[in-house]
Amino acid sequence: MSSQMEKAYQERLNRYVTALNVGKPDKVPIRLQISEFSAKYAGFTLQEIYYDAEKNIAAATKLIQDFDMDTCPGAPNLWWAPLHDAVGAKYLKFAGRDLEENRQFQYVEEEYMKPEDYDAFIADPTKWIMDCLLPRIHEEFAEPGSFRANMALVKGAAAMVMDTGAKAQAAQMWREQYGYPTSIAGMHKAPFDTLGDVLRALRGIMIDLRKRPDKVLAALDVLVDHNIFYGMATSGGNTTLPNFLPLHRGAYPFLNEKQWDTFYWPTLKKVIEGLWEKGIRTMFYAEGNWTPYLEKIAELPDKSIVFHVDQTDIDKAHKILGGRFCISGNVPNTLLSYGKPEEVSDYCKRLIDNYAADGGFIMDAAGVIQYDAKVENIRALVETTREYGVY
Amino acid sequence: MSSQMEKAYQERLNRYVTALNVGKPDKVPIRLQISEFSAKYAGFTLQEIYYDAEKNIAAATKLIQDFDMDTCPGAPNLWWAPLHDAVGAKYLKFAGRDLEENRQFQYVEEEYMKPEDYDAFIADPTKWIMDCLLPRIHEEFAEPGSFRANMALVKGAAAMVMDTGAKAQAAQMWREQYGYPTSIAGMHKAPFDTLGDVLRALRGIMIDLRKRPDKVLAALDVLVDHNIFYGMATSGGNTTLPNFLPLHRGAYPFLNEKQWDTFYWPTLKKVIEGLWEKGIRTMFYAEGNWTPYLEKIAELPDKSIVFHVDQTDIDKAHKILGGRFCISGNVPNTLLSYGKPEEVSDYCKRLIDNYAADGGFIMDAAGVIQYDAKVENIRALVETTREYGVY
Amino acid sequence: MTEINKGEVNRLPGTTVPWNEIVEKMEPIQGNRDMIKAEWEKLDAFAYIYLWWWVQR
Amino acid sequence: MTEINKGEVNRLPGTTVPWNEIVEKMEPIQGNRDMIKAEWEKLDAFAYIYLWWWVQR
Repeated sequence: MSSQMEKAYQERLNRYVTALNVGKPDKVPIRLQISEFSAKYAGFTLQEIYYDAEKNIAAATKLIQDFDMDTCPGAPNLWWAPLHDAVGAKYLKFAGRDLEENRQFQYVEEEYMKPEDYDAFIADPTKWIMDCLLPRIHEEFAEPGSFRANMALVKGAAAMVMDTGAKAQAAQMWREQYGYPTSIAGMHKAPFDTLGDVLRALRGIMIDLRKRPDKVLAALDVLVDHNIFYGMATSGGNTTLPNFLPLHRGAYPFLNEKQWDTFYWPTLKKVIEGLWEKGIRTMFYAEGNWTPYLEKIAELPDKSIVFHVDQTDIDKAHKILGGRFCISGNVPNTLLSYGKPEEVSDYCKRLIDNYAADGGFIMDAAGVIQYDAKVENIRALVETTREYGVY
Repeated sequence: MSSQMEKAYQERLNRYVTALNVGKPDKVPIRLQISEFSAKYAGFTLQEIYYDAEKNIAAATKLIQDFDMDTCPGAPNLWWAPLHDAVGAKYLKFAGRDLEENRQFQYVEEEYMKPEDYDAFIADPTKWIMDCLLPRIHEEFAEPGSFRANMALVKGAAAMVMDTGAKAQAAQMWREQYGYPTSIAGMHKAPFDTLGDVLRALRGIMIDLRKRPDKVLAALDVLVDHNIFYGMATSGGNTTLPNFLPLHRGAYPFLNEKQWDTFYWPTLKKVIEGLWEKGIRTMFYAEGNWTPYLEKIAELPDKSIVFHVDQTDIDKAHKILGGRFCISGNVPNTLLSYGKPEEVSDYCKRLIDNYAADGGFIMDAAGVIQYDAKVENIRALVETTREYGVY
Repeated sequence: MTEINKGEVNRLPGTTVPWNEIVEKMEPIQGNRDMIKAEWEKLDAFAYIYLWWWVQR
Repeated sequence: MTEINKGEVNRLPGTTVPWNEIVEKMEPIQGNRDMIKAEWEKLDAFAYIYLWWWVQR
């Protein structure tokens, strides 16, 4: 590793971590969470991003070559399609196969867990996933023990190691050749989202809250330790970078306030606290609007999260959480797609003026940056923040 | 990569490949095939070599730091024991688990394929391996479709990718940091050995030759294309380095001459020629004595193999194969274990004087160098060859 | 019945579940078919090597 | 019967086939037991992550 790149890496990392610790670095750190935009910018089709592991990495490399940020956005695909093909996974549709080559992935929402599965899930969720869920969601694994099912396990496991390994090697390369840290290490979920996303789906979980609330609570309790372990294991024990927590069903107004207090928050809080006890900070990626819950979120231990603002009232977030938690966000994705560079620039300046003065602030878009963002607007975000965001 | 290391890499590789092509390089290339000796030299127990992937790599690194050879011997373990443990593989015993921590591995020879399996094997060997063989040789896969069997496939496949990936990364590191190429890329087997080693075992195959020769011939025919593919796939398509072919049952006098002509040679020849058509040279690692078969081996296309001499009469090998095929070997392992450095030195000088004069010769031990070799004898081999083996 | 029975499939060296057995389930493929095929075949070849590795020691 | 039935095994987060279920079959272990255990647990944790990955999207 050249000492110049290592120096740049340490500078960026220090700037980022200082803000995460609610301190004031030399400049406002820029961390963009980017998915499909990288493909467009690098000139790849979305199919290439989902299918070709090398182009997937190259797309992110192109971004850090051209934009001066503080973290590498990481490879744009969330899922490597060949892994899904190998097992016949049904719940995602990808560009180039089920969809045209530049269409964003689609999730096929179904009740992959049935109401009658709760007891088996609660008793031994790991075994239930193997025995009951995978045969339902992997066409090639429909008949466990058959030749094809055995091949699906071999290929699925191998593909996961390959994908994880390629991304780990890329992170090393971004550090050594470009001086960039990644923005996150590992991920976990809110227990309610684990249950409510892939397993019971929105309609199913909403029915369960009325019809079988005790089962839901028991399942959520079981999930706490699993979700803590998942965050730890996927981060490889990294305690420097935050652990990504994409939040779904907890946004207002999916649940009413009583439901949120009863079903969403208690187990999520335990997961975040459990990780924090092990030194792992959560990137509380609050998609949608979380304004009504800010006081509850403020109960968390100081610095245990970085609170990411999408459509949450950033003024209230700053008043209630600021000083104790780093805040990130919230340049609207609609502005990045349909606005003008001057408007983006003005928005960033307002964010810096109003929320970054005391440190503990990271510049980012409101949500993950996808195919529709304009290049000139991303450039405006980055350049304005670099010029104007100096302490 | 520093240009100095890249230069050293190209020099070594060029020296090695020139000899493989029966040419005369600047010096006699030194290629040692080393297994357990690396562990002893680096100060690791054999258990550490078999269980700890990092120490396994570090042992080989230590050798190239200390000895000036032309190829890196590669990581000393042939098998990563945690992969075997994960599936409950029965046919190998490893140091530290079934054996004391510095005992060499042991193969448990059994008829894992039964005489009545021939038809299924001949019809679809890949499916037969999955459906019939793995449940017999992997305790954790005894009941296909069970939770434990499914876990065994997941872990076995994952471990294989991890092990392969670690060794590929090591090869890259030896190149970049030490300027060393590896000696081989990939491996394949003689069809008769595929059938006679793991599957039918020595006793079984010897009975089959008398009782069901037609089945044996049919199975060997089926194996030809599989073994060609295996060599290609495990080499990753590398056409620079030779593909390792450890030869077992073809050594004199396991088979009589008629058996050798009928069962051993025709399909082996097809495999070697098939690989050579794709640009892949075979390292004909002739363990034991192959003197009676030299004329037959000479039928192979020029340069398609490097003929490795263990106990074969090297004088005859040189007369019959020399000039058309590179020859490697044959410092006796008994000499490396029980001899004196001066004796090793003298032996190497004789080899160089008698067989290396026109090029096409690579210095190596007769067999894989194991735990019992003496450090001072390995040093004598390397230093003598470096000093005396200059063209 | 998704099982491939012996004799029904021409399982060439390097394949466990050949592409032509699987492509029907993927139709209609909307984009670049060769890319999907190439990646299928790479993982399928790995599965093949996994099985044969236990034999080719 | 090698199958682990529900309820028989205390399958903690991060485990699919816990070490204490497997160690009996390995006895008597001749060398460094901790090394063997650590490697078993690493691969077992991977298998666990493989299963949960399909849920934790």
